[in-house]
Amino acid sequence: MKTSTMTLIKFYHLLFLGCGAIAMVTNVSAQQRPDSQFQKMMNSSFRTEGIANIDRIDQDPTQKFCSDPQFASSKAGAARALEIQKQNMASIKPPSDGKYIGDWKSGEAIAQSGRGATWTDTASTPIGGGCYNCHEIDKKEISYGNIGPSLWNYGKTRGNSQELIVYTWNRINNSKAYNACSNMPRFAHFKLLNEKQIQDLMALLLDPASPVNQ
Amino acid sequence: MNQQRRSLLKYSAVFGLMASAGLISVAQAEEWNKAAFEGKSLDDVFKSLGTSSPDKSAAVTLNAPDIAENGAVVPVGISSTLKAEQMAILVEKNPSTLAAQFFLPAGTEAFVTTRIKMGQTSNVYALVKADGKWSMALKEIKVTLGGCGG
Amino acid sequence: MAPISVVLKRSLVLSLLLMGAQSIHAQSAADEIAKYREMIADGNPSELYEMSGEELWKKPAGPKNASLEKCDLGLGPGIVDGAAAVLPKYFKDTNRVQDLESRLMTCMEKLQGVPSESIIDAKFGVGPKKDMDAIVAYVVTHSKGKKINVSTTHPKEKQMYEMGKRAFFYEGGPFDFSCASCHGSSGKRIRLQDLPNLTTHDGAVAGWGYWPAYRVSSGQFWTMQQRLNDCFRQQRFPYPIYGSDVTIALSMYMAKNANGGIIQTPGLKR
Amino acid sequence: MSDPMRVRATEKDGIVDVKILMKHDMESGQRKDASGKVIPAWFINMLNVKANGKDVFNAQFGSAVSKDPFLNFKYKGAKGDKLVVNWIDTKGDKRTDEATVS
Repeated sequence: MKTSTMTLIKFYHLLFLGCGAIAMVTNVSAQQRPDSQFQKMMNSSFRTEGIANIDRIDQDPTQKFCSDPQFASSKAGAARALEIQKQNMASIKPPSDGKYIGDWKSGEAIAQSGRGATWTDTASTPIGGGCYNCHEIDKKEISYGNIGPSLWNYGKTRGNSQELIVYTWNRINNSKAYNACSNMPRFAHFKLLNEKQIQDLMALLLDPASPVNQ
Repeated sequence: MNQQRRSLLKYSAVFGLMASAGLISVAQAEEWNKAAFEGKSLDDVFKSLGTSSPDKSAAVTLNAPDIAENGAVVPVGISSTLKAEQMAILVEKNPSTLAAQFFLPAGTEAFVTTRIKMGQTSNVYALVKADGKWSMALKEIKVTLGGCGG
Repeated sequence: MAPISVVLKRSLVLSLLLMGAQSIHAQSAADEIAKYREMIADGNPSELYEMSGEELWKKPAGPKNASLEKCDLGLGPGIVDGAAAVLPKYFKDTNRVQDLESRLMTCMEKLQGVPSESIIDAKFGVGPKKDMDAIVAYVVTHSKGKKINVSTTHPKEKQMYEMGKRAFFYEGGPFDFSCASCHGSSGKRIRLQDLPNLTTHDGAVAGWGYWPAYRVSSGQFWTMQQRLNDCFRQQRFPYPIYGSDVTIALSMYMAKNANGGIIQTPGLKR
Repeated sequence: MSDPMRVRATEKDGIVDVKILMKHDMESGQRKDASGKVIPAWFINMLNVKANGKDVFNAQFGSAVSKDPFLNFKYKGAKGDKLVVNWIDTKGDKRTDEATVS
């Protein structure tokens, strides 16, 4: 029960805030303490393979925070979440050429691909956005996941105000700027997608000519 | 291609031996229909099976899902109220159109189920030959991308 | 921040509006996928692995030219029926909690003289791992229909469960994924694949209870070790060592959560 | 050497339901290995089933039949029928297995 409440909040954190519907019952006040037994297990259980280096199990503050859902959903955790979001927000850069919208056709290909960054890939394997894994986007693609919300008609129903454009840009660059424990990877932060690729994804969502907005 | 041809030749030789040794019955030793299996279009295969264009018939049922979770394994079944002597499964958009064919002696039901590979979403045809005449049923099977795609 | 909350409020209303249409669409696709699964469930190629596994179990092999028939999988030497239902489990002789694969490696080493490293470092699906797959298929088939019944009474079992829970929520790698990213809430899918919520009893039964399984997409029988290995690959984690404690801890977490559920292994998966 | 088949045959109301699983990679000739080289086609292309020495089913497969092929068919028969299943592949490898209808 606790877990499902936690994950709901993970997904719709901001929506809940917006509706003032947040309700937290917990007495956890500090983050999980480091456990040497556990760390020993983690360190001895993994090894480097190809591009997947052993240091991938080292956590940054965001990952550490989100690995303790009980604390993350506590009152003290909520304050810490705001700090984490701030840190992530600070890492986002606007497009260097000032262009937010690229080519939706390339965007669709990036959204379809779930490849890259595994030990069976190489450093030169293009990394996909994997967007359809979690989102409905173009309705024509019936094989889509539902971990994230549907993005069908994203631009058509939300308009194309500058605020929306910047919000969408930020969200793809670093989703944790809005929701500390969002399930969405930080595409710019970990250099998973480059600026051009993010512009193309922006077009897929916002270009009036994109199939998403038909 | 050459490799394949060579192994096919080798196969024919071995098969000939098996037939003469009585391992496989003479009735079955009507050859593996190479021309039909190498057909690249519906028309090619229809021709190799000795028909121009089979009629669609309610007497033929193609039992398959609308969506295949994985193209590597697509369950396909044919059943018919006709007295079928031969059946075939065709996939329009596969590199080779004919997937399999079956010969049914008297006493064997007009029913078969197997599993095939599909490279992409395509129409799939179930053909049934009864009294020397081919009939068919068809449906589109969607092949989806599954998993995380990594 | 004000404009953003407006946007978000709007998007909430929108997603509520869209939900109706969407669920109908998703439902028909789900029905068809269910039909697909039902059609392939009859004639699970796992049976082929199980057959050769039984042979391997009974055939003398290794430097000591012995069979595995005296292997103690937890219910006593040679008892295969129901053994997979009580694993992972603490074993006195190794002073470790072991899952099926790591326990089989112990038996192969002790009874047959096969060094565990030769199995741990082997590639999946070929050579010694191929034999391991078959033996696992044989053993788990003999627990089909049994109730999952793992113990956490021994302190090492309890500790394994707790560490498994912690590992389940452990985020890392360039995608920030943990097991919980995909398997921590109910009703979720990746593409069209349903994701069991492994933190709940029902979800854990659907996950733990159906693996090992024949995997249609690769045309291979996958043990739980291989299933976990590919989860970590997709998570963009480093490589989990075969039979390592993290894999056993996660197995313990899932199995305990699934306790009481019926084992359906070997399953048949996409 | 090829692995054994799994043959199950059960009779009900005079109809025998036969299910056969074969162990075979069924390489289509379309796949590439890790180094990008095409893996040559290699698949079971003929299958024969006899009941008490008489043909009850013949199949010809192309390259599109799935790995570890499955077949299900039905014929008029009885409990105790002796089934003999034979397959041969495009390299000439073959396999024979037997089953009794239950």
